[in-house]
Amino acid sequence: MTGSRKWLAIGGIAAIAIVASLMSAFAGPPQAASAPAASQPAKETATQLANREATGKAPPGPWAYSGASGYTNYLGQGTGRSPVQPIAFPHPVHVNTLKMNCVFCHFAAGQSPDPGMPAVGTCMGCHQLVAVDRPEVKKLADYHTRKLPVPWVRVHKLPEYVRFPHMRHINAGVTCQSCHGQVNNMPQVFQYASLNMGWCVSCHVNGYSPAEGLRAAGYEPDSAALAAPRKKATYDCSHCHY
Amino acid sequence: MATLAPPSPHDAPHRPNIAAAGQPLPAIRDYEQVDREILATLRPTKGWFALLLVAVACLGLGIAAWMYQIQQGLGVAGYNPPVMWGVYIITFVFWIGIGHAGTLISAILFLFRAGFRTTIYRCAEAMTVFAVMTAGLFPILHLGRPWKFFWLVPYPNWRFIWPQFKSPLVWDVFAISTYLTISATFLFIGLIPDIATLRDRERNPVKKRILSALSFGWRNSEREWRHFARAYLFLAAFSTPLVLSVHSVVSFDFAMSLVPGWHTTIFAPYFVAGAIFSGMGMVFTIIIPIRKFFRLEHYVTLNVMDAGAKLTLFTSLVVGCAYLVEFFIAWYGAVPVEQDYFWNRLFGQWWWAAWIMLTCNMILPLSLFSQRLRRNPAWLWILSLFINLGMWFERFVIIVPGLSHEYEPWQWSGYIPTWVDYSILLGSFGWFFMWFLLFIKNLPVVAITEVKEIVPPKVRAGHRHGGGH
Amino acid sequence: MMQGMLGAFREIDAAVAAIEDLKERKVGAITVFTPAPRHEFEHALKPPRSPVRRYTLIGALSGAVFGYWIAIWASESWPLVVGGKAVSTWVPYTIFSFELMVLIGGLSTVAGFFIHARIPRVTMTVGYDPRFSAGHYGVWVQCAPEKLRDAEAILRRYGAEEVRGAE
Amino acid sequence: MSADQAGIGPPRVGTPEGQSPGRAEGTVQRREFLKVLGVTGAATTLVGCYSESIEKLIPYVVSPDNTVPGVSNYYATTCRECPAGCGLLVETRDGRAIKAEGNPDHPVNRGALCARGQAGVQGLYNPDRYRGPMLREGGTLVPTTWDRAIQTLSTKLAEARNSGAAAGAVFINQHEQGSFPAFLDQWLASQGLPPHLSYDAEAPLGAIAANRAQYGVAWPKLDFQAAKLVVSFAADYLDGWGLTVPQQLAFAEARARLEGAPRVVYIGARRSLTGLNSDAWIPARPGTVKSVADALLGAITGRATGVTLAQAADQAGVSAAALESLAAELRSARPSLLIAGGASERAADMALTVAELNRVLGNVGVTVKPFEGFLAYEGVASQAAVRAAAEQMAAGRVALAFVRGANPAHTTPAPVKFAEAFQKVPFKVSFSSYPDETSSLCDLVLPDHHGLESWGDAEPVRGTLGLQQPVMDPVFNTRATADVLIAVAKANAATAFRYPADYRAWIASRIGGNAALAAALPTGLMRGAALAAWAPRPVAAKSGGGLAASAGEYFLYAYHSPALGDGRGANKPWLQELPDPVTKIAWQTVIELHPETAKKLGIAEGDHATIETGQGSLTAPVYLYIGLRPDTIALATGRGHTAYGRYAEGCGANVMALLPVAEDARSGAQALVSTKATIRKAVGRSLLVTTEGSGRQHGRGIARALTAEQLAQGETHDEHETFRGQAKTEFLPGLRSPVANDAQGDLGDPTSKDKGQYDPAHWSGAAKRRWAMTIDLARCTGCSACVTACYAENNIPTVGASWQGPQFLPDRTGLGSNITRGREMAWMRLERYFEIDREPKDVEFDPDFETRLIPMLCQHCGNAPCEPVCPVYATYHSPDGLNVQVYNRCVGTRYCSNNCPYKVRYFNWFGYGEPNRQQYAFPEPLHWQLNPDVTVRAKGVMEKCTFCVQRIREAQNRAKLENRELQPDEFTTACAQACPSRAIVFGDAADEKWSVTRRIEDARAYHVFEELNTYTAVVYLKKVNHPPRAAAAKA
Repeated sequence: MTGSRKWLAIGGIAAIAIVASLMSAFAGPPQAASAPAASQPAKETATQLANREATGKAPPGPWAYSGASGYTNYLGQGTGRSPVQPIAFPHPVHVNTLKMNCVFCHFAAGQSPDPGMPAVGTCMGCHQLVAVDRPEVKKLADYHTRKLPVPWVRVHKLPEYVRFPHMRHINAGVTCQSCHGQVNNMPQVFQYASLNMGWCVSCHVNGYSPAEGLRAAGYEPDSAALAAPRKKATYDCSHCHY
Repeated sequence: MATLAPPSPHDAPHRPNIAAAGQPLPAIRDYEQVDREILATLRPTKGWFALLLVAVACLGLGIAAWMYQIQQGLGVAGYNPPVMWGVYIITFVFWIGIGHAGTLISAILFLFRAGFRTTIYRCAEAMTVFAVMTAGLFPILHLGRPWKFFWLVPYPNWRFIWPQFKSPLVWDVFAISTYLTISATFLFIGLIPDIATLRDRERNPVKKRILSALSFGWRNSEREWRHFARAYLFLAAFSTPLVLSVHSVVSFDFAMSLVPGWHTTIFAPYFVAGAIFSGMGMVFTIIIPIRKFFRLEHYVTLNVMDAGAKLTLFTSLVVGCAYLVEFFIAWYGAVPVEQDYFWNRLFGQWWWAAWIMLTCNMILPLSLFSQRLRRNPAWLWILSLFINLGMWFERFVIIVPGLSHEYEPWQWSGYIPTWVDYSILLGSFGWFFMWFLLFIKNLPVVAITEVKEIVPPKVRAGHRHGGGH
Repeated sequence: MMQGMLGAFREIDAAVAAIEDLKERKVGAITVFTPAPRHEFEHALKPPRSPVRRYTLIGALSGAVFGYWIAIWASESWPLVVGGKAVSTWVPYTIFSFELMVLIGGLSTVAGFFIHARIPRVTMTVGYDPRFSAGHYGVWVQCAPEKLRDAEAILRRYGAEEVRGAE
Repeated sequence: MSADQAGIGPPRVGTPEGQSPGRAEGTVQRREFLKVLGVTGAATTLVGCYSESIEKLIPYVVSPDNTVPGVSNYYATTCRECPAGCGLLVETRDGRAIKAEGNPDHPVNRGALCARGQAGVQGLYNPDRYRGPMLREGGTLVPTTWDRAIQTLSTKLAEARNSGAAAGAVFINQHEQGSFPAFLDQWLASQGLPPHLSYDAEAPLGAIAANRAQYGVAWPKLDFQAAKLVVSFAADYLDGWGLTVPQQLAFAEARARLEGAPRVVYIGARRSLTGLNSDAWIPARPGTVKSVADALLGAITGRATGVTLAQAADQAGVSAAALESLAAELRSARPSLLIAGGASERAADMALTVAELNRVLGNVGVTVKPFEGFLAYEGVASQAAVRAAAEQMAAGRVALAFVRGANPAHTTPAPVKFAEAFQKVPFKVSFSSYPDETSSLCDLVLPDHHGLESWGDAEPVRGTLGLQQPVMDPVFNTRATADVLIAVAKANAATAFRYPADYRAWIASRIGGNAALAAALPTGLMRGAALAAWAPRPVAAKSGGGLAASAGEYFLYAYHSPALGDGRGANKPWLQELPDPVTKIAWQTVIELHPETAKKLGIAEGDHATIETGQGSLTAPVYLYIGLRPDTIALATGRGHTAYGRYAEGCGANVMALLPVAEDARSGAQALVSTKATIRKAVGRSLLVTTEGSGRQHGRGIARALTAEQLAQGETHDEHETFRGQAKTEFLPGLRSPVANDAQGDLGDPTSKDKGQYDPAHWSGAAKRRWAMTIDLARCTGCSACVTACYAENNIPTVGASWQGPQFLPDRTGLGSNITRGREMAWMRLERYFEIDREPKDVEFDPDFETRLIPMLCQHCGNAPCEPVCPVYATYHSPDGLNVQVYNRCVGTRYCSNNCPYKVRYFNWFGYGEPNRQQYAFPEPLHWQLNPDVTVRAKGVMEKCTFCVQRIREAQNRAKLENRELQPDEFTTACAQACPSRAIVFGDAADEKWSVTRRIEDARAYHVFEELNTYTAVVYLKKVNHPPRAAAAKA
């Protein structure tokens, strides 16, 4: 008898699962279903492993799961996603070796909601002369001569109904690394934070600690940073959703 | 040695079918007869299969329509803003209402020791469960984004946000899920001893195993009966306020808003009475054919019918009174918007719906003042169909005219449902009757043990039996 | 080591008389099987009151409390104003309190019933007979081997249709 | 180029030169780039939880040095939707124009913009535009290259010159002001071709001719402010007659003087929007306005003008008393302003009479100011000239024909047979950008840039030059006509030397070189004058035989649709969806009948009826309009296209099929009111595509009014402040809940400890503000510009196209598929209430009825009924007083809409915002216009007015960036910005430095449905009526 009761339970759960998947199949605009999930690694790839060793930081665990963009979800998005880029741009070389600042290329981050991607022309500003023989730079030059933009693959992506004004955060002193991780140590950029709503809100409500931000960026916080209070932000919905 | 000869199954139905003092079911002689006659109803027949087929077909149509609606958007239904609620919510309230009579008969009348419930309560209770199962679909089905319905349920989530507990719709979620759980439990607890009986009569080993599982190894021991009685009593005690609360909460969906014609304090009692009224209608719609085709006339006796009809008449009078009070309040309250609305309901745009409602729910049931009609199954059945129709239209008249004729004259409108609305309405009937048909051929429609309770037990010759005092 | 004597009665008063006699003589533990609950047996056996009501009470109270708690805590956890109302308003939250009282109260009642009625039981214990769900009353006396005779005698005396011993 | 003038002009206003990537290269890459960016741009505004697909990040190839990604640039240019030449500031984001706004510095529109101007961007992104040059081969137009096209054109020109046929060539150009007409004529001359015809089917030629004769200018300034009495002789100065925006600005300013405001009288057979905004209506029979004017002149001057008031009243079918009192008023009320309009065969004569009246009443120079006039209509050719050209073509005397912009095949009366005549021309060239009726007949199509893509100039008022510059790269492979002409000229050595590289250089050379141009571009304005074009050649007019002579028992009254004009607006979904300000009909041509007439004919509203005139017949559904003479049938122009793209085709009927060739002898204007007609019931009926539920207020007190006298005596309360069933409450004017938390339950209670972010003392300071709006009904004319502005700003989908209904087993498809079910999405709608207690069908004719026009939008209630019923917090009250709608949280229970007394919440019944659906409202490239700051709503969610929260946040972010507080009136909502009546004011009601707070304190202030205790944030100011002095004395 216990046996047959068990089978009843299993049947019920199976039924619920089927209904749920039917529902989710209709969720959102259809193109979501046809999102290029295949191209995205569901499991951690060697690159990501390398990345993590390079940064020495593990991405948040499954507890950071989110339906929209948390741990790698069925759309192949979320923490740890590390798409292969058309040009293997080495952030470490530019930032660590050449000591270039983030906003040198992502010039709008401090003045616009959109951080801005450097124009091909901007890259060529240096690479007319510098390292012209490298294969990746050759690719770049090729794009430039053909007057085509570089089709970078997007790594950090918020849902379309979320407004994220970069400048507000930059000017509030939030270090880039707090959300993007130590890109300066990533051979290939991967998604560092879950970017889900709970992740945003926890910082808005509990406040952002400058010291932690600096540590995240790999610097030792100075006394001023340590002394600084946590910076809180609004939790009013209409500041991000409209 | 027994003074009475054991009755043969053949003459049982032909016995005079009237109440004898202290003997509600004169035609039932002994326990074996009960088993025999009730179990006899479980044999599937051609007609049953045919009905089941029809029910499943309707359900299929409903599902197809729903899929189309999910894919295309709610625009395929006949909504005509500002009429933002239509057939789906109407049907939701309709089915919830149906459920109430079941709980009334099985729980409230149980507490009141109303004897006539015994033979019909199982049927009514099953009807309740299936009706609530049907009603529960509609709030999800009418959502713009049904795949998000679970956002109405408070569950810990990564967004840190919760439902808005001040919203009547969240009250609905709690009320209906509670109602479904409790009445399903109530039904099943009542079924356990009967399942045990089936189990003991069952020859087919597979079925026997299943029935054994469902009967939880019930063995009629006096200990089991003792706790059973307690549990049953308390469940009945819980169901009684529950049934009142559920339809009150449903009525809050309307009463809490400021739509003219919705914003009324009378709604809670008015809805509960209406619910029981509609439920009695559905009980008759179901029980009368069963009584006939399952040859249970001597279980569901004319006295039972009579008592049920009186209850129907009473609730009909309550509902009718509520209708009139609504008009009085509109006149007495002297709020122009309200007055406009009620005039428009009765003589304006929606006169036809309003008059269908009044005829079916107020006027026709008055016939039940006549005892001859109360004891006439045919008439009761026809009347019950009218009651079902009328109560569906009552909800139509409450919901649609209110929305179509609100504060803003510029946004006044009409409302014409489309084939999608009708298909899903039909599908809901398919869903309900599918479950009900499956029920009546697999589980006893009359509570075997409860009938046995009122059948006098055998005693030794010479002694008076100990029952009844 | 389970031993006893089972008597199947057709008439209820016979069964009741037999039980009373057996109790008088303290033959052994008596279990009665009856197709429908009859209070004659309750009079004869005088069992303790069912404790199921306690489950009901506890379940209902905890449900009521939880109902208020979840609503109030959730509203306060992200305070947003709707329609100029207070963030947590106890009046409408009474509905949750009530519904959860009924829900949890009801379910715990069932739990209590199952626990005390010792169901679900996986195997039929000895002494049960399908007839007891039809028309017969069963009296099962569980007793020491030396008392089996008396038990049988008593059952027979009161006109048991069938008396059989069971190991 | 842009670097050297970065500092000039207002911030973030400049020129797009060099802004777009790869501009050195061919158009393909630019378009590719824009396509990608357009797609991502649209995709980034789609709602729906699982809708994120992995995207590309597309950087610029060459970074434009004056743009920041994600921040808008504004470029000053000139509107080309009508000849008025209003100034625009076009908002562009990442290389795409996303919104047209009025240029505050511009003398014509002073920052306001009409619906047609707003819709310009939909012309720019119209999905049916020609993708590139087309050449007719084997009877069909096939794509070709520009080189080949231009080469073909030059050879044809050469042939024409050699064969001597050039002199007979015809060039019909859409009338526009500025230097281009002169440039064109120079070019034509250099090619040995005659000057062009500057054609505008909408131009009020009668009035223009009279003005020329009387004042020597085409269009004097009409100064409403100065007038004490305004009398319109069928001049619909608020309906697109003349220069809508400046006229409306002046009118609203005048009416806003309340007690001092002019009383307005309208004389004409149909009460147009102008008529509805007038205090009195004298329903003169069509064609008799002239004799009314004569009679008035006689009555005032005492001269014998052939008619007495009594006779005139008799002819016009109006009461003599009305005319008597009007004459009396004219004598007493000075200065007055008399405006002559009308489109009869005697329009010019009538206009002359009225001009004479103005003279004798001493209005010239006081209210009629010839020397501050507008130059919009200088050089416009008469419609007779076009008709004559058509006759030439029919006679086969035209070897070569050019058409640019204009669409005479649609806008000329049927008897002209323009299409047939046009086809007789051996070689026809079109510069039109759209496949309209005319251009689809042509042999060579050289699609012109849209106005927002091209260079140009305009001289709206004497001495001021409004510049026109491309605000973005061409969407398609089109070319500015001027550049094509230059290219052709350069192909010929004889003319090559006369021209610089391109038209931009030509403009620059005229106004003092690139530096001067660059200096002027940021504001788009400079001193200077445009080249004068040749004056139009007079053409002998043709009479239709006179209105009286024609057969039929009803007068046919055709008028130009305020939204669609002569039909040029019909391919823009915003304008199709915009309900006509008077009839409230969209997507449909209706026959307007007075209920009396309809009853007599046994026609119910919606029934089809057939109109017949000597020229042809037309069948359409009937709309019952009480503002129409019972002996008159009214029909609007603009619809009934047989070509012109998916939105225009097969939509409505074209009244031109009914009109005879009847021209004003003096001005050569085609008369729209020129014939009688018979009407009979036809088979079939159809639902009216209307947004009107009930056009009566039923005593609900939504739109309220006062008389000037009441206002003067301070009786500002009306019966609605006290309502039955409740104790009388004395409502004070002004916003009931000045800051958000006043209406916030215990959060408003000073004793409550933790109010969180709703506490004014909260660190975020959010609750310090209370966004609010006032709408002055004394100013509002109901023109509906705000509605279109809202569509443009908030990505509101149009839902009326026939394919936007259900996919199969559709219900109520056809025109306005969703609107017939009341599913229009206009967040802001204009309600038009007639102050009559009967339903339309049983109203008998009475010219004396009042109309109230009121914009209705989300009232952002402090105690919002919609909020507490939402089960998921999708709508709630923000600390700064907004009633927020969170689209991505909405599950679509629609309870909020049920509970909204104002009915201003709109539901996405279909996936209007989802590109792969048939109901998609923004087919490429229309979706390039989508505002990246506003989420495009997916199916199944509720939406509504947000008080342009994206603008609020943008302003707050900017202030934060510049480390300052928000300045008072620093920004406003789209509707307030566009409003040509300046009726809408938006701001922070909690800060008295914002002007909205002053408006709220006005004695006329009231809240709609105050009795519901909703604490709305939208405050209406009562309309002010001006009954005749006598009547007022009684009141």
